[in-house]
Amino acid sequence: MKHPFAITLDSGSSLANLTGSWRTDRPVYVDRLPPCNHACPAGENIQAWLYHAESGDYESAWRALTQDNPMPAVMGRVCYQPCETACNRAKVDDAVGINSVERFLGDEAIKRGWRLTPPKAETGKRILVVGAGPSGLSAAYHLRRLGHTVVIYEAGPVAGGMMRFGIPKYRLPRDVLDAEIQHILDLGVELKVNSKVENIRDTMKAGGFDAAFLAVGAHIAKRANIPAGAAAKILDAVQVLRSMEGQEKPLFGRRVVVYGGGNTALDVARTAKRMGATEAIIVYRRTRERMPAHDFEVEEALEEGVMMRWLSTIKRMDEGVLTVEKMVLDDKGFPQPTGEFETLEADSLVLALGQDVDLSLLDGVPGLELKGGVAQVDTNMMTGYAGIFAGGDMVPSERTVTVGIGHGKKAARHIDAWLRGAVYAPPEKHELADFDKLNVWYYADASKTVRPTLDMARRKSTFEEVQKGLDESNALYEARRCLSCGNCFECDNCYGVCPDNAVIKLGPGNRFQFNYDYCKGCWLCEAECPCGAIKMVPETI
Amino acid sequence: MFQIRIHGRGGQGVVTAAELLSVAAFLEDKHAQAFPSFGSERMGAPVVSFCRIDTKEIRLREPIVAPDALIVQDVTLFKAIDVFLGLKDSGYLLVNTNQSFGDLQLDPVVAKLPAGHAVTVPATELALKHIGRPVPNAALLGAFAALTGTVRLESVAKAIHEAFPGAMGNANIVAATEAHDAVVARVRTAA
Amino acid sequence: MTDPTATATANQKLHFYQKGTFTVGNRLVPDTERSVQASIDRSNALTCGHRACQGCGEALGARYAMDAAMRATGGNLIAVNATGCLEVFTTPYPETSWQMPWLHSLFGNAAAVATGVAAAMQVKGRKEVRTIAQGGDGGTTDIGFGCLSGMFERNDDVLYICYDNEGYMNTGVQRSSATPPTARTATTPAMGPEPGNVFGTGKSVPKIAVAHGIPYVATATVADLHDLERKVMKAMGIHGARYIQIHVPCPLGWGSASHDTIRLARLAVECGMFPVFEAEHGIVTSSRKIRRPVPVAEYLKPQRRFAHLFKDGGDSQRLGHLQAIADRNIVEYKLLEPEEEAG
Amino acid sequence: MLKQTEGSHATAEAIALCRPEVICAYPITPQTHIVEGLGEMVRLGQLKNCEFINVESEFAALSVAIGASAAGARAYTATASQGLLFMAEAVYNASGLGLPIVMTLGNRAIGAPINIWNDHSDAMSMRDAGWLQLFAESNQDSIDLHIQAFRIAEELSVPVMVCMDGFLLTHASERVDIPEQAQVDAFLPRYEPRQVLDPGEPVSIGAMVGPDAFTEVRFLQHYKQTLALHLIPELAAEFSGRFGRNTGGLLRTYFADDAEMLVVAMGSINGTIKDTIDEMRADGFSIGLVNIVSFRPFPTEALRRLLAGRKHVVVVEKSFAVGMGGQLANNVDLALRNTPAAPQVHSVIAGLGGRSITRTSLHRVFRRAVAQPWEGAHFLDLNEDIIGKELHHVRKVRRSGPTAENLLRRLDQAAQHAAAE
Repeated sequence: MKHPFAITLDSGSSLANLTGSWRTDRPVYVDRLPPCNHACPAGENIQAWLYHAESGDYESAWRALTQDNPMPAVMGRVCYQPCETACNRAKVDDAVGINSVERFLGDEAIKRGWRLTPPKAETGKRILVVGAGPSGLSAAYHLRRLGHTVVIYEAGPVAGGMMRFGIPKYRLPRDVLDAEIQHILDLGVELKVNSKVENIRDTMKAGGFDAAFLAVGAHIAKRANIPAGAAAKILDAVQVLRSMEGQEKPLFGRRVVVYGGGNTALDVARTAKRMGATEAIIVYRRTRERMPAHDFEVEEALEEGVMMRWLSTIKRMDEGVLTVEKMVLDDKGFPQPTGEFETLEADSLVLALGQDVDLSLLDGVPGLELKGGVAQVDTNMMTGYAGIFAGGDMVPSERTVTVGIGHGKKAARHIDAWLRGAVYAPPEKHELADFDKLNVWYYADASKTVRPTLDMARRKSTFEEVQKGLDESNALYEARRCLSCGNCFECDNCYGVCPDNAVIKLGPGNRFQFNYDYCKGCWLCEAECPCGAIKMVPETI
Repeated sequence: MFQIRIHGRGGQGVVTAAELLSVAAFLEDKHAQAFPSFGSERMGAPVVSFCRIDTKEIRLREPIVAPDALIVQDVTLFKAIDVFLGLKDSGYLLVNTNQSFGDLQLDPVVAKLPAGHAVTVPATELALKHIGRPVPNAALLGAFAALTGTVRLESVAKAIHEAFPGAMGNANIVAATEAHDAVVARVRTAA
Repeated sequence: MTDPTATATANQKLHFYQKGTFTVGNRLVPDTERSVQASIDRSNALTCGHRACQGCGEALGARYAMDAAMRATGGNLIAVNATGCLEVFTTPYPETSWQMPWLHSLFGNAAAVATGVAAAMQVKGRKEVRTIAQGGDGGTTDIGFGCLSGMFERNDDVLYICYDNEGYMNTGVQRSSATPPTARTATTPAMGPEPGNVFGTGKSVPKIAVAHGIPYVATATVADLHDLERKVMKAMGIHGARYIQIHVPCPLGWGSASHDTIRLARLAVECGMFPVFEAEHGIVTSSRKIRRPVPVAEYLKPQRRFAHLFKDGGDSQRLGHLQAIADRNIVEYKLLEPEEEAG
Repeated sequence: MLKQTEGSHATAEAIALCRPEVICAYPITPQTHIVEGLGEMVRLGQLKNCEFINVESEFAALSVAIGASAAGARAYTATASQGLLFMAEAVYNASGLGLPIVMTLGNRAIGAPINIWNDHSDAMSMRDAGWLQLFAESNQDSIDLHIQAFRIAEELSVPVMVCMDGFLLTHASERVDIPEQAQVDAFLPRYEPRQVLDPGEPVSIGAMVGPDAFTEVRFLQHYKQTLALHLIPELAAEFSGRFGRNTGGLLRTYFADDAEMLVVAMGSINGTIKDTIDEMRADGFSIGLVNIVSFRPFPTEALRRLLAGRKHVVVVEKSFAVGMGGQLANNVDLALRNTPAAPQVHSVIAGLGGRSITRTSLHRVFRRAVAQPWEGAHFLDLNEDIIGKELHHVRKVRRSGPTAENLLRRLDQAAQHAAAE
């Protein structure tokens, strides 16, 4: 006997006692869907690229990001950030500044000359993309990465679509847009500008295309029937913003009234201010709360001196003067006329009441369904005509750059599958990582970084970008604010808090494993997992 | 076997006296046993210590009930306890005092003892003179050596020196020597 | 890839580690700066197969503390354990869960036995081997208190760690001098006009330890691993008598869910009932500030030992009294004052 | 080296020669001088490589020794009386863990009533605690037994208590032979622990042992003590060879060969008994002595061999189990269990709380054992007059107050009465 009997015991001999038999619930590691990813119309795996950004590995972050979205520098400026709206962190302090990190990564890529990853092999398939807006560019990018030959037909003189012709420069500098379009073209995507497709089937046939993705956008301004005097100057928003890109700038006069409540209305009003208008007034029939425009844009517009006239409709326009009727909201929130009229001085009226799609290229395509001025597609983004897919503003959806980019990606995957005679099956979505699945104690207190903005004098007089980007240190800070909802970020909490040492750490990148020989099923790991990546399931007895 | 009982009060070095005596005997190659009247007495309380001296191993551990010699360090004890209990008829009596046995009304006790077996010695006075403190035990041991011859003065001096090397010991040795010499003179006179 | 040195510099500038400030690990900092518990090479001084209840705070606290001390000493560590839950659930013959030299003697003598071990190491010329004594609150604040105080006042080279679960849990949940007022235990039943433990009793052994003027005293909880490890490591860097009291919730004794162990330890601090502080040489030097203040009720409510306080509309008077105790702690230990800037 | 010195100091010197590495000191009369002496030696650098720790209680003293011993250091402490009781839990623990601690017990009575004087109640209170208990007859014995104690303890990995009578030995100055360091070093090798706390080879010492193994643990503990029954005489023989002094091993005899009456006793009383025996033998009384050196383990076999065939055995002991009788007498009875023609055993309780045991009383009781044998225990020199009065008083007055105080008052009255006469 090595030691005195019974009173002296050999080190660690309790390993023979398998306490796992005590367990009635077993912990399992799970991956849950982070709300940001869930909310992203472009289907970005936001948390994944933030993970790389957190460690300062911005190129990996950018590469992860561009798996889904080839235009982070653009998106980092123009996206309305549904991810941040959904962000669980908003319930702790402020949402993570995902958008600003995204922009930082995009800008960083441009600055450092990072190139998108080219395809590994060519498929020999030819795809026609109609329209070089966000959807078209996105589809072209994804299709190219899958090895297909892609040709974009763009009706306009330059690529960009609404990103160029609908979004003012002060929100999206054109060099940024150009650089990211170039990233895509650099992959070998062919762009034909000034090439309006009149008939899709003819163009496909002529070009020997195996499939087509249509994303022609919505460029036709909606008109309102406003009685007007002869000298009344009435413009439409599409026309105004488009002309900002050309040589002949629009002439507004000193007092400009913009009619409408969307982002386009704000863009026009703010553009008018920059063009020298002393007054830019937005007339909207409902209240601020009910404006479709994003609040931060309203805020910025107000800061710049744009005025708002709520609960008003324009009844007629004469030279230099508008007649406006006051409205009230009914029980259901709809505006109702009051019969009270006022006049408003205005040198010009810009109508920003929405846009329609020019669907003429689809004339005569069999099986195609058009409804409400847009093309109908199935869940695979395919029109009623096999091989013709469509997306962006020309299909039923929210009309944003982000949605467009998402459509492009989604369509590309379906086109790719269709070409192979298969159906693309998206991976099953994980359970959502709700706020209540988190243990937010473990996250340090850190409110959102406020992005610097341009000084007011220059905002009102120039088209310099209003919102500045983050520098490296605050981008890193912002990235690190991510809670990693639903996905293990190897914080070692489970490994640390297990009173029974029943968690095996597998090393960096390999996460953990439960040692069910000893796990007593106390739930502590589940309770103390910050990000909700552990789930307890009953043992089958 | 020669048995000595020492009476005194706490703080007067009663126990030390017995020990020094035993060491003196040891130095003369005798067997000796010194022990206190084991108590928790504090300063000033009556205390007793014992010393046995023999030429062979001493096994006996009972208190000394029939002493061959009594050393009384403090005459005030006579009123408090029966100091003389068990003293052998052939025994010795050594009392620390400036007074005479007559003054102390001890003549009847002394009378029972053989002539020259009882002496007084002003040990405290000698201690104050030489040591500066009223610790009479060394002087009494010098006197004891002279009175009984059980141990020699040199042995007493050596025992004191071993226990208290240095000036303190030397002063005690001087006191012991003076007491010794005084007793020698007294006994010689008496004889 | 970006320039790695640039990243490192940025990281240095940026001390904010969202996911690493409070969690056990943090992939963003170098291994050497991570918690001991995050390490794949932690010693697991208290290993698998022990018989502690599910969600045992003491098992957790003991491993945290010992692993930290093992790292601090390079494994040159001996532990002395008082009788109690920790001893019983780790070393029933024929198996021990300890992977370090460990000695159990008695209930009330761990501090003294540790003094002996430390003395032996000193005399054997093995000064690199350090000694820890550990026990529950019963073994520390009650029966072991004499030995503990003796060890303190001699300034023996021992770190004593008290795992405070506020009662005699091993023997079936009886009151100790660390049991808080109103808590139900087997000897302070929730019966009569003033159910549970009475007000005005008990003692703060950390304060008493401070009064000994020993080099280091600290309190900690299993809810703040970084703080706990830092204190244990700091203590191991000091020679002389040291004391750390670690608050370890006990699901059995407190009547709480096993998954609430850490949450309760956290709430105890956040509500002010368990002040976490440090003292050196008789002077309190720092306290851990409350991050998210909560009323004591939030801490008490998940524990069945306090259930009587919430019955029939609630015992607002005694809850108020408990809140007052917490409030006093908050003032005394400056728990809500801003952190002093590190000098 | 021969020396005339106090027993405590002689013992301290002997312990220092054993090179203890950790000494735990807590004052309690009458052992205090021993640890004081050791403390001085450590301070003066005479005892090197030794941690001298002033602890806060006896419980801590033995606890510190337990820690030190388990960590591989040679550990020593000393105590007495209430101190031993206060450390009782640790006493059992040290033996249960098999830690070779050596402890001096300056034997003293146990209160209440509080009493600082000598008897063996303290040692007897821990007789079943698993320690070896060796009793010194003289201060020379104390020296010699302590040196052997460390060797025995460490060879068997069991703690040893060396009992020396308080005051009678601890405070008695007598001639002793202090061995040379080299001699002791040759007899007592470095401590090689059987189990040790070592980071290099971690073990858990002090496990909880349930019904499945507890009996075996106890049996093994008991087995160690049976080994000690052989080891103690062997080492005593070796010691005798090296040092020229015989401590007797388990027991020592005096005129035991032919005696019709054998007295059995432990500790310093053996000296007075020997003188008594000399006197009685001179009177033609056939009497001898068995001095029990090792009370634990109890030398049952050796004692049986010695006592068988005698007419009378008188056990003189300084302790008794209230309501039962003398522990030593009981153990002697046990040794004689099932012995054909067993001698008559007479139990004498003597010297309680420091009462002097005189030859006169011993003469009387030994003779009485033959002439007027008694049943049960005989209390030597019991003041029967006082007992009678107190018993009468207790019977008469229901709430009579503490007996001890009443007895003291009666003694006082008796003394005054005597003085008046």
